[in-house]
Amino acid sequence: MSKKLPSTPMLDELEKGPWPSFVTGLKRLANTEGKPHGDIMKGLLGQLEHSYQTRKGYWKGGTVGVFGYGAGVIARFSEVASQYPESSEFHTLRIMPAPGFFYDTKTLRQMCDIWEEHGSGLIALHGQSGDIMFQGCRTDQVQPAWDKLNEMGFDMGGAGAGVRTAASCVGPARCEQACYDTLAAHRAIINDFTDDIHRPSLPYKMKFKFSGCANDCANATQRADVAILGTWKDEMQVNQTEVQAKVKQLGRKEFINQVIRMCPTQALGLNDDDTLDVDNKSCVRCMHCINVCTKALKPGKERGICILVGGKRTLKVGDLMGTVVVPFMKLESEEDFEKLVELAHNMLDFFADNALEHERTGEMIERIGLANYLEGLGLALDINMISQPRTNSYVRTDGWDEEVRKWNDAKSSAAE
Amino acid sequence: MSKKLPSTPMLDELEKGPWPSFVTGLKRLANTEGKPHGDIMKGLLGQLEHSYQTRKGYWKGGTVGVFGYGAGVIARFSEVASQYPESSEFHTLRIMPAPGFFYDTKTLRQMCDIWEEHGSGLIALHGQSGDIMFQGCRTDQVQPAWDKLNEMGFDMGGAGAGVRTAASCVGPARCEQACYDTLAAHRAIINDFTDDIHRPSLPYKMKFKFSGCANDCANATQRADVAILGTWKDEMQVNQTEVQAKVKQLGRKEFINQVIRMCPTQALGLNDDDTLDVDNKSCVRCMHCINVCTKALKPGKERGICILVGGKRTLKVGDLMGTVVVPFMKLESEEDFEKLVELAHNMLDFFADNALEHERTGEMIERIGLANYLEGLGLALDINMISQPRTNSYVRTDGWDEEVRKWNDAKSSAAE
Amino acid sequence: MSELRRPNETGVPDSKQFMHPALVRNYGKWAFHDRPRPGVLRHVSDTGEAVFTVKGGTQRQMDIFTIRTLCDIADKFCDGHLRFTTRSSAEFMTTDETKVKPLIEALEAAGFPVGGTGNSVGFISHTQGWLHCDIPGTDASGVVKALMDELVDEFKNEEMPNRVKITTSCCQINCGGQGDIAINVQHTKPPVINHALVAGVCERPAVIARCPVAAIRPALVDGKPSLEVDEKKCVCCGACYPPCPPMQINDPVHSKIAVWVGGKHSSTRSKPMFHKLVAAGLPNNAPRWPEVAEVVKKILATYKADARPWERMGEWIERIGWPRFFEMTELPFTKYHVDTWRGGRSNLNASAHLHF
Amino acid sequence: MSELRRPNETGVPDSKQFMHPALVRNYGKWAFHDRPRPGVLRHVSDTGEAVFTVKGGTQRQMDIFTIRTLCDIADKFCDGHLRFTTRSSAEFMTTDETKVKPLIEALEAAGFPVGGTGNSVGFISHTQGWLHCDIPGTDASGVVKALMDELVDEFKNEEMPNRVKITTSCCQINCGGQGDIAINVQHTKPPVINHALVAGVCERPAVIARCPVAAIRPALVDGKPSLEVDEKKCVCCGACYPPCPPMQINDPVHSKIAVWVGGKHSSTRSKPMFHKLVAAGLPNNAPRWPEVAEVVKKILATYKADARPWERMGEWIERIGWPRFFEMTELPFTKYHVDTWRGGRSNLNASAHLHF
Ligand code: SRM
Ligand code: SRM
Ligand code: SRM
Ligand code: SRM
Ligand code: SF4
Ligand code: SF4
Ligand code: SF4
Ligand code: SF4
Ligand code: SF4
Ligand code: SF4
Ligand code: SF4
Ligand code: SF4
Repeated sequence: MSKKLPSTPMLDELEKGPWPSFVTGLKRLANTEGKPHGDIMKGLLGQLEHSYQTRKGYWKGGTVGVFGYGAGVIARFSEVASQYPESSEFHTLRIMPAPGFFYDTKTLRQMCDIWEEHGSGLIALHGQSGDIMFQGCRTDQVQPAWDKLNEMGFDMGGAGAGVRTAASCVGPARCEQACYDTLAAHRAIINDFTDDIHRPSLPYKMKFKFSGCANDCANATQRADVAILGTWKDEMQVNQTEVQAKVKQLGRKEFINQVIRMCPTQALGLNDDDTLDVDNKSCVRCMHCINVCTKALKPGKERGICILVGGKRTLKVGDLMGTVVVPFMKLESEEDFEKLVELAHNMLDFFADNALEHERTGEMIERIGLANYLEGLGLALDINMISQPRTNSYVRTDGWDEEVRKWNDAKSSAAE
Repeated sequence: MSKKLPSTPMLDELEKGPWPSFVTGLKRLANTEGKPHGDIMKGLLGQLEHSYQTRKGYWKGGTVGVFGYGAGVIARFSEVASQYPESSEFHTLRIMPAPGFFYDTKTLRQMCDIWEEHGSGLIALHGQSGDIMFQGCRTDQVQPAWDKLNEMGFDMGGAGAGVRTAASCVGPARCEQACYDTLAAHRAIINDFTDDIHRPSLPYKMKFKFSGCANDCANATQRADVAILGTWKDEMQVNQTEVQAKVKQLGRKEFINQVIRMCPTQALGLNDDDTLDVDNKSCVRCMHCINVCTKALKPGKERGICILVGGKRTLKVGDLMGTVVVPFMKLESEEDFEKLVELAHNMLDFFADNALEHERTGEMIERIGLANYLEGLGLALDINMISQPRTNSYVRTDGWDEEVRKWNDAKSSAAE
Repeated sequence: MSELRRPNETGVPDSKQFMHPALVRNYGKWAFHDRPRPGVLRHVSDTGEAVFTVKGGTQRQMDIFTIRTLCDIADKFCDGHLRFTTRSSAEFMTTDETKVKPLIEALEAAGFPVGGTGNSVGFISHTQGWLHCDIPGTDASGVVKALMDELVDEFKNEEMPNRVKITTSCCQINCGGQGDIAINVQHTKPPVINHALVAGVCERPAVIARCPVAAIRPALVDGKPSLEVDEKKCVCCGACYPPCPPMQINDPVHSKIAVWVGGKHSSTRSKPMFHKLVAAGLPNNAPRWPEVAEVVKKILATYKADARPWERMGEWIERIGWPRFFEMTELPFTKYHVDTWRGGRSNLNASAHLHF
Repeated sequence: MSELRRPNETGVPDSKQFMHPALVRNYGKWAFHDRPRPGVLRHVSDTGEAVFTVKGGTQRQMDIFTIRTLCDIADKFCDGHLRFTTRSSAEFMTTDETKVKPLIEALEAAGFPVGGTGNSVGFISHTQGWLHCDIPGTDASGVVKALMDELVDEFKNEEMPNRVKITTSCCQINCGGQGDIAINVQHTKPPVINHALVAGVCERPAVIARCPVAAIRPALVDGKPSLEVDEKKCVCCGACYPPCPPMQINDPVHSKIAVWVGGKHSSTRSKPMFHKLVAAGLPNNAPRWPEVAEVVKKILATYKADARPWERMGEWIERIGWPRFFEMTELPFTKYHVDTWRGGRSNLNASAHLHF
């Protein structure tokens, strides 16, 4: 009854070699009888082989959605549908996993079953933004597949000019470096933004990412409009006995090379008794020494988050890194979390009101100036926001005294 | 006969305190009877006090020169000449000293005598560009003063849109760090450019500065369009016995702090026997460790210059540092010097042909791109010219293969 | 047609319900970790309890059979729990040290290489390519598979100076982001405009606004409204293509592959860095991109041999200097490496710091 | 009138004719140096010969009597030779160690402080000011004298972490250049145009071209060609004033003094750095500028107490961080400190590196 597997000499080359082969997976799906994905995948393999042969892609976009939402399905229609009609519609459903990408096998198997029934059987774990991508769905199957996934307790991810699916590092679930609860923060923010995820109406996309420390395992700094990173304010915790053990283990010269010499701000000295001399005022919380000496060193106890805003890829202006707009904020109590969510909303509103069409937050700030952004958000100017003060005199400073007054007021009210 | 010393209550405040007072000097000149500077300086003190009282300057420019030259005299006419007629004309003659600012007292005394006769008696040693500034001359005395100074063997310095007076560090005359003969290079270049100094006809000014090493005691990097700095190519010279002595002197921890930890590229390691482990491939010839250990360390033996182009102050674009256009060039033989002078001429010609009105070399390069500048000068592209390759993909690279060929050709011809 | 169901707008579920119970127990209480062997982490909590994590590489774009196999393994060794990393590796957690070895064997028997921890080469971050995207110049899955085949030993062992994060991207938009090594499509010719289609599908002002160098102008072609590109200005970025498919930027020959190095998101030691162009003009040589693999392997081998412990790719190069990087990797250096974009002057060497 | 004399276009003379013979003898042969005491250098050559240099501070703008006094000293102790440094200090060289002490005494007796070597505060680089320039907002000689009076002990001793290079500039053109501390005029109001004069003296297109923010437009005022300034755009830089004196930028009240720190030309350790704004709005308070002196002294005292050996001002601040610099110096931080000029974004903190 069913179609023949197309000849795929080029793709077959990708079945060789030790790494798990997606081609083998596609063929496995194509070769399965009695499921819709058998035919879909035969078509898909044909079109993909055609791409390999001609070195061109053959998908075009379109609009496909689910009832009640304005985004979350990436529609794909084939430009070579006449040759490969079985995969002429090959849409992706973006579904948000639990923060930190945790699963039990029951959940995963259930997802597989749904996708076996309604889709191509191909699932990407995960997309670069953090979605589960159910890839390859006919238009008429989108709604039923979605209904079942939604019933399981999962919701649609972002696409288009709205808030996007977030990502977070494993955080306190399995990492001693986590300075705040990445998973809880992720959930608090995203679940307060479902409307902006599902009904995008911003000038352009907006991404949040959550990393528990400066190691940034969630790639937040450059890949999120709003990056929330863990840090600490007091002194790092030092176990000098473990330091001495580490010096012994590496040898003195190597310890100097790998720890003392690599600290970016020369905050570390090695005492003659092989204990560590930490200048916490110079330390920039970069994590390096802590990474090397996992047993001897730890972040301090006064922990919280810093927020960087404006990271993005390259379009129009070149890549941008996020830059600091909140150097430190506690994130422990419920009120702390509420404050964070409120701040995120202010960021979104300001972005919605002030960004130009197809302009990301970082570009907007570059255009209007950081000071105006902070003022718009009611955030206090802080010296940690700059890497250095201005290096040129091209600025009109006749409001100097007024600004000095503001600074002094802020300082004295902080001291109270 | 002569005028009364004006009352200068504000200036008098500057006679107090331990540092030598220019006001006392001005008064000394004003109080001297029988010399032209007596009256000139009374007027000058009056006008200067007026400036202090009103917080405004009262000089305007104009055109005054010497026969045969188009620049070198900075003309100053007073806007308050009616009140202070004696100093109504107060021009400055810029005269170039010997490279390195060397004098014998005979020469200096002779200069003083000339200026006593023809000028105000005020001499600045030296201007920021490196000139002897004979300050305060009536228009009719400019030519006679100049004639005598010129007869002494000194020549006029630069002003306006031409080549400017150069400056060089003391170099091999009294510094062990000098990697080339700064004084000879200074003289070779400047004396080949006298026409461009004296008859300025460039789009804007052009400055050369000469420092014998990366310490840059002549401030070349930012304050010269063409900065010539000494460096070396082979391994630095290490006297391990002196290293050990230095470790003993400072103490181990302090030696690590001041030497090992401060090397910008982590090129140094301290061996367990207190000798130094130098990774010359990582060393960037920054001079730091050599500065600290003057007896133990020295630049290598294969010495020469690197050339940075484009330094300038702030106008229009903000300050620019010079950037490398020649990473290394020997400067020993006569041919080496000729090559350097020729290169300097090419730089000038390219600048004259390509810069816009009132555009410095650095701004021009920023506008046209470094690659075009190098091509215009026939200089080979070198990786030391960049701090890092491009970080964005906005470039049309269809000439890639051709450029690769050029690079490979250059490499293989260098290897021959 | 039956009535449509309203969505439950629930957002993301709570992770704890899916987490291995030992992680829930020790949530936020971790004391330190070490790595008993490549591919295995041991996290010890303040309570003394230890959790072992075994990490297996996947192909990310997985068929349901593959996912079910992973589930079988998790059921057998990990009480039915697993997670995925931000780089699509599967992590299996257990408190029982004796299960580690059989778990590794089970994964490898099922074809999942165990590794990717510590100073290894992690799985390559993945984009869509010809499989799904509407604008790709190459295939992400194919490039990743071809490269991982070559790099599998570096995944399985921890022999690099520090973690190596590789990314691929099938167009210059670069959904893969910054990486120690980034392998991205680089177009080398301006788009060829299909004038017949412009009028129909293209919102012209939007496309014109998208161009970073203002190279696109409205034009009348054969009496119909279309666009034209100033080929002198065009930087071949392809940004006009997504909003206007008739701006055909993809080309089987002229869409090349470029390799970038030294990107980094972490603020560890150095501040985060953008990746830098090192090689371009590599052919888009499906199905196995041998020229790309060769460059990547050369860079990795050089880094491995020369960098010091804990130096990320970009940090290593900053120390040894770009001249030495190009010398050791034998890559050619061209004028295209010199930054010409806004503020590019800041990538020139404004110092007497020189590497010889 | 007598015939005019043609110049001898000789360029710069050979330095060796003026040099102390010991320098000529050991030219290029120096082995090392040290500093027996502040203000004194000892350079030893490969031949073993030692030359002692004693360094004295001057006022730069010297009357001939002062210069003759320097000559007298050079004649007495140094065989009639002396030189000036790139910072206008006078250097006296001798091979005779026994002359060092009397030489120092002679200099100090004549009013020239001895010092300025090594890790001291050197003489302040000097510009023209009201004494001679046609565009100054303040007086350079006065500011320098007032400050050196305050800093003379730091000139005479070597108690700073590293050399301190201070510069002053009497307008924003800043002929004094970059410095560890730079004290520069900063205008705070747009120029007031004297329309009556524009038509007569001003080449209008040239002035318009000079403005960095294109704030100047041609205008007709009272029927005569003049200029107008867009006060919203104007950054009060004063660049229009030299080519067009009717653009009156100088103001007794609104031309203020700003203090900048952390500039450096040397490539020693760190790459050369631009100085950074730290204080502005200081009154142009002639004749002794006490408010400026206070800020400068506070910065120096903080640097002296906190920086480590060999750290230049800018390097010290990079290590301890700007937050701590402002905290310790008690200087206020304002939105004006945040760079808004081209590429200013690169001065924002694009990392999780934080100082607390
Ligand atoms: C699916 C995914 C790649 C993947 O295989 O993982 C992806 C795929 C696309 N990205 Fe992306 N991006 C994906 C993560 C990213 C990331 C990484 C991240 O989020 O951490 C980035 C860089 C970070 C950033 O946001 O800047 C990224 C930067 C872009 C951009 C450039 C934005 C810019 O300002 O420069 C575009 C272009 C656009 O938005 O117009 C883009 C556009 C696209 C489009 C929609 C192309 C288009 O215009 O049609 C792609 C749809 C492909 C498809 O068929 O599904 N994608 N994209 C990732 C989303 C999966 C998920 O939801 O989990
Ligand atoms: C005299 C001197 C200051 C001093 O007291 O030492 C000086 C004085 C003037 N400088 Fe300067 N500059 C002097 C060294 C410098 C330096 C330092 C250097 O050369 O190392 C710089 C910074 C480096 C540079 O070249 O960029 C400097 C950057 C400027 C600029 C800004 C150029 C720019 O591109 O940003 C101008 C404005 C201009 O050229 O239009 C300028 C213009 C002026 C003018 C001509 C102002 C004017 O437009 O009328 C001043 C004449 C004052 C006078 O009455 O004598 N002066 N000027 C220095 C020259 C003395 C000498 O010949 O030895
Ligand atoms: C599992 C994972 C987080 C997650 O939620 O999924 C993770 C987990 C850990 N990371 Fe990470 N990182 C993970 C992605 C990342 C990423 C993002 C990425 O891979 O795309 C980064 C930033 C990359 C960048 O800079 O562009 C990242 C930068 C780090 C660093 C900083 C490295 C550096 O020196 O720059 C450390 C510190 C270290 O190596 O000790 C780190 C350390 C760790 C530690 C040791 C933290 C801990 O104490 O548990 C974890 C063990 C990793 C291991 O396998 O050896 N992790 N880590 C991610 C594994 C990805 C993978 O499968 O390969
Ligand atoms: C005499 C002079 C050169 C000249 O031709 O006139 C000079 C002479 C020496 N300099 Fe310098 N420097 C001189 C101006 C400079 C300048 C320019 C300036 O002052 O405007 C700089 C660059 C400033 C900058 O970065 O903006 C300069 C940056 C250095 C450095 C690098 C300091 C650093 O760590 O950044 C050294 C190395 C050191 O300190 O050992 C140095 C070292 C030296 C040594 C030790 C070199 C040697 O081995 O003889 C000399 C002894 C200086 C002393 O007095 O302790 N010299 N030196 C200049 C004295 C100026 C003065 O009177 O104060
Ligand atoms: S970002 Fe920090 S807290 Fe999060 S997983 Fe990585 S090392 Fe742990
Ligand atoms: S965390 Fe980073 S900055 Fe702080 S002491 Fe350790 S290595 Fe240095
Ligand atoms: S620049 Fe170098 S060679 Fe010249 S005086 Fe300074 S330290 Fe000596
Ligand atoms: S000269 Fe500078 S870069 Fe070279 S080893 Fe010494 S401190 Fe390091
Ligand atoms: S990198 Fe480009 S082609 Fe690849 S998925 Fe992203 S947008 Fe599509
Ligand atoms: S490819 Fe890029 S630069 Fe060229 S026209 Fe399109 S958007 Fe503009
Ligand atoms: S800084 Fe300004 S006012 Fe002072 S000398 Fe230079 S140009 Fe004249
Ligand atoms: S002061 Fe500067 S910014 Fe203002 S008008 Fe004049 S040149 Fe333009």
